[in-house]
Amino acid sequence: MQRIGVFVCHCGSNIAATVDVKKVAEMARLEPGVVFADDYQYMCSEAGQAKIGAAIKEYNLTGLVVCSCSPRMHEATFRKCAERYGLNPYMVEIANIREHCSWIHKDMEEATQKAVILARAAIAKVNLNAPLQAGESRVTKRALVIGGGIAGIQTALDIADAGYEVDIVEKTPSIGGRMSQLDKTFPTLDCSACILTPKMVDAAGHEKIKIYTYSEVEKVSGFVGDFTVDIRKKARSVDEAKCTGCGVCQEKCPSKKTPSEFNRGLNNRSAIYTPFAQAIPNVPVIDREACIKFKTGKCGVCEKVCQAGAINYAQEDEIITEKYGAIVVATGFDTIKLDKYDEYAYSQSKDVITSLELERIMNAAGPTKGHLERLSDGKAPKEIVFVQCVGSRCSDERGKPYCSKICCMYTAKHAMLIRDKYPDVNVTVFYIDVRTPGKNFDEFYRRAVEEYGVNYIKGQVGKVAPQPDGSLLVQGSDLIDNKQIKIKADMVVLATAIEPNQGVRNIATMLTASIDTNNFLTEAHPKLRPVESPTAGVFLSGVCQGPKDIPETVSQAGAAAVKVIGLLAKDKLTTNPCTAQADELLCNGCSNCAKVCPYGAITYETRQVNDHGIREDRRIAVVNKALCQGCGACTVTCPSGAMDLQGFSNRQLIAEVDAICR
Amino acid sequence: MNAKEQVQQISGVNPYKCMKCGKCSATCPAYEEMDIKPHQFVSYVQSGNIEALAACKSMWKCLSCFACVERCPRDVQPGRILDAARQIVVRQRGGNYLTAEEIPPLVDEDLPQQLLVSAYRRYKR
Amino acid sequence: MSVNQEFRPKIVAFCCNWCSYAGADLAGSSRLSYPADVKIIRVPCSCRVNPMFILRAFEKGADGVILCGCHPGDCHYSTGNYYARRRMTLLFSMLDFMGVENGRTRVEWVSAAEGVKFSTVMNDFVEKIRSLGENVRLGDLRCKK
Amino acid sequence: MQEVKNRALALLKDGTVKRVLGWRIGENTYDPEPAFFESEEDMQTFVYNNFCAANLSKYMIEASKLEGKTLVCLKPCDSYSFNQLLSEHRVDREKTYIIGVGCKGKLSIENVKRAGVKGILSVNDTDPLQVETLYGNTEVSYKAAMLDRCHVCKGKEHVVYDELIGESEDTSTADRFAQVQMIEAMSPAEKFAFFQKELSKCIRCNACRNVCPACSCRKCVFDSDKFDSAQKANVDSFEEKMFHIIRAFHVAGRCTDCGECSRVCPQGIPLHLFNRKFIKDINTLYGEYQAGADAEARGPLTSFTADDAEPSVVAEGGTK
Repeated sequence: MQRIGVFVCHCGSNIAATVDVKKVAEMARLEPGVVFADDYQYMCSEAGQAKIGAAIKEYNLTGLVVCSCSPRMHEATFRKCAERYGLNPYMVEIANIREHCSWIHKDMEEATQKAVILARAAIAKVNLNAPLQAGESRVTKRALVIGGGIAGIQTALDIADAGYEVDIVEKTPSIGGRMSQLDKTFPTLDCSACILTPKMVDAAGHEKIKIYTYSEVEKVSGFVGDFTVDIRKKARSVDEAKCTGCGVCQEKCPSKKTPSEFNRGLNNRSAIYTPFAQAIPNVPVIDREACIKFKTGKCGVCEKVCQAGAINYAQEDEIITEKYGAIVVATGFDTIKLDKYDEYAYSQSKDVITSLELERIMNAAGPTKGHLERLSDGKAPKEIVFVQCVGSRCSDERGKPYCSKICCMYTAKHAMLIRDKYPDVNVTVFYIDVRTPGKNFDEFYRRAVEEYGVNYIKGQVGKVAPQPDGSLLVQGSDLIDNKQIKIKADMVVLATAIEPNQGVRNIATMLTASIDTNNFLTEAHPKLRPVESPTAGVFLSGVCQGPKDIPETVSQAGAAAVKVIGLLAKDKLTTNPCTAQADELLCNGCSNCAKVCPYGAITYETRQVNDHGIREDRRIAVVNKALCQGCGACTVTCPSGAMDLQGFSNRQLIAEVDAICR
Repeated sequence: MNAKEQVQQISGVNPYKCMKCGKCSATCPAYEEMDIKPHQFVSYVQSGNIEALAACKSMWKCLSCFACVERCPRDVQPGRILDAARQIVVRQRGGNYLTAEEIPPLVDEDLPQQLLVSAYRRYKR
Repeated sequence: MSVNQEFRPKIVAFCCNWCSYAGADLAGSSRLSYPADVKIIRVPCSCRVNPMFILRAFEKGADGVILCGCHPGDCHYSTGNYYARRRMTLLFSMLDFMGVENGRTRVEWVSAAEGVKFSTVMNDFVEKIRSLGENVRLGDLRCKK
Repeated sequence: MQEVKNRALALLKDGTVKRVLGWRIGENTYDPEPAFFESEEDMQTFVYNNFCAANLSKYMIEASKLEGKTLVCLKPCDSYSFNQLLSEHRVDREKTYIIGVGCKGKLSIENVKRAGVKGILSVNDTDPLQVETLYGNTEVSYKAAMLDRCHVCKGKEHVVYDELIGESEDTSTADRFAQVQMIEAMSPAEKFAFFQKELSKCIRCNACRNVCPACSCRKCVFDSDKFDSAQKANVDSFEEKMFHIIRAFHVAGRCTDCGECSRVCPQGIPLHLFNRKFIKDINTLYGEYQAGADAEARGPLTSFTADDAEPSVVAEGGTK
């Protein structure tokens, strides 16, 4: 028989205001196995834990039930506490009377009654708990960063600087990501390339960093500390070792009609290309869809002009298999498609552009060499309208329900830069709210209004109508003046909502990392563990977790790196002892459990068993404790109940069911 | 049921979803004709001032083109609110609906098809 | 449902640790209420739930049992909920075949981010069970008349 | 079927097999029982007639543990059960010599009685059956006396064997799922009443469990303390529903629909209906699947597809 202590937490008033904690403790005392029950203001505090410790000693407790917040919050805390006072940590169960009770119920009597039942279930379970020993698993001292934008680069640099090997896998031909497409950055207006390129060079030259560009993660198996990843290195058709990056091939390539991804399709690129001049590696790739040689077999100009003999049409995709201890997702974002927003005439007029397109237009290396001009006729615009929240904060299916966070600031930046360089241009910004929480952010926005004379109008644009004379009639509302206004503009810039990059869902599935309905990866805790995925060993960096600007991304990248370093610094990890185990006397050896095991953790061996005096050789399931992650799929497949899950055993769960239904 | 609830029930609209962006007013082709502007319909319902809403001129200026309904990013659909207010007024006047048979002789040959459709939209509830 | 407003059903909710239990936590921290009749049992994965647990709950007087797991494709263990889905489909079909109201059992996929869905699902399920009333047919698993 | 007996005897004599698993003649033609034969003398009582309905595959689990090879006689449908056991590593193919015996549908004395014949003294297994009764001789057509399961015969092919003796025939004439569909069409109250009536007959003799080739756990969950479900037989609170649902669930995807459960039930409960309901659901929802047809196949409950039906399909009537 267990000697169980029950500890009911008030959580200040979080629990105690709706649950009669004294009553819960009192009722718990009546349960079988309970020898002590008490309540306290903050169980998780040092004083609360000391109380638990004292009770363990005084009452010789063998099991603990803590009625408190979610086990996802403090189970680990109370397990450590138990261990400190000489109890096996797995003799602790949590009754979640906060998130599942006090916070959702208003009626005290009802909430108290439920709390009593939840406590009862936890007590019933502890009665059947057995001490468990955590095992150990090894840590591969190498990290993988998926995505080579500023988030990925910064994470990789920080990990590498701490002395650990790190690989970056980047889908496109060069690292650099979105930041490489930007012209200037807010709120200091320094040139994006000037601050990014040195980091790219650092990463490329770092002895601990290996960069796989034009590559994608194809398969992930294993678990924290011991992931095995297949990386598909797509055929570049150019030998990286031989290429000197002279660029002659790109000049001579006769196929020059492919929209440039880097310039957002505003101009064209050749079939053999590097996305931009500062690309790293400075080695082009052949776009086989566009290449005449690949399409017709005739051409081969690049091969002829390449002095280094680097062109290799026969190159094939390569699969690289590597082991990692930790994986960081830094897959970034893209702007949403605007095909559902007819009212802004984005697809009808070349002069309605997204803000990211404007970045390319403003950039000296962009399609207009940095001259602000209309893409339709090359004329200098005199009247520019910016529209905020295009597709952001939309509760319908056309857009995204969230705030994209960066638009207010970059729109202020764009408006300011234009007014600075072209003082004769009128700039109007339609906004719903201007959100500038950040250091020097609001000052920046105010400068746009006060010093640069940008015309901010509170209201949204309802319609952009291209006119026969090539202008754009913008119809918007001015909510302050209570007017509907019409502006004849030369250019309209849409602050288009951002969304996680395509393919992130696929990566999340491979990593078994959870992802929300907007395709942002979920963090382990929104406040306390913002850079970790709930899946152990997987970390989040940058916009893949939620909209953020460059400074925030860089801070998160560093934070993710620290988490990775903390993990890689360990020689061994303790493994979850809640693993499956087969009872050799009940096992049929039928192999069905192995079929449903996602980790290949179950094998079979023939061994002699002594079944109540009958000795015979039997085929028995054996669980590899290091591989088993404790899902329990095998336990239900097993008809005889031979396979059971420690910590969530059949009898424990049934005891909980019984206690709840009592 | 008070008038505010009535409007909400008829329109199926939750006015509290409004984020006051003004896109409805920005999009409205009959804006200039209106005394109460489309974005204000929502705040009138929020504050429960249905009486004023029901007395407004806008109600009879709205073309029921539903551009505001289409483009509202928050699914508040001011056009439906006005529609509901109109319903309330029509009901108060004694439910003087026409029957389907009564319509054809009343229809002016030169009447634009669109207007008819908008009238059907307006009165079909 | 005015008829059964008095009736407080016993409802067992099995929630997987990674998605639905976290979804329930989120419902809690967002203060999205649902009836206290729902009691949650934490399991590592929806695939841990044995049909025997569900029948056991009914035998012991539960009026409804709901199983919540990660959305298909998002299982923390990759495939667990796919197996759970097949198992539960067959089990529910059998209960239906035997003339037990199939509304007493349900499977819902609730992610860690779906606190609102968790609360909505529980409200809806409790409402459904209230309308079905007390569980008589499965409660007596003995089959004796 | 003297040929089967002769061949078995020859293999026993030349040492190919250590023992023969077949049927021993009973008191009457209609009650042969499964038996092991280890000598020529034993073999005197060997019989293979049209009343030899018992599926012998399950006995091979124990026989596989014995020294030497065992000869087993399997009818076409029995071979599915054997194959299924093979896929679950419960029987040892190396230790088995399979004679695929011919089958043209097996007979049931219960069906003879059901045909209205009383006071049976003796019966032969010809077509039609010649029955000697207290009240004189009579005839019963072969088809009328055939086991219910033979009317939904899986076919005349053996899926696993070493040699074949005798002709087989596909005796199916009825729709395998007709009974299931009939119940599905009932109202919930009617369904409930139907199973209440049938299951209330259960005396928990465990004959169904003991005969079922899929229900072959070393220790049944209902006998172990793993689920707190044991010790229910000796009190009156035994949960028939729980037992039969779980039993059907445990064999779902593994049951070959051999029909032994219903054949041996002393209370005449149509237990095969549970299994067949699962088979029908599996076929409808996850594609046609015959357990035991392929020893390498993955069962429907140990596989999945990403777009499987949701459990709500039941409420929507999608499995009917």
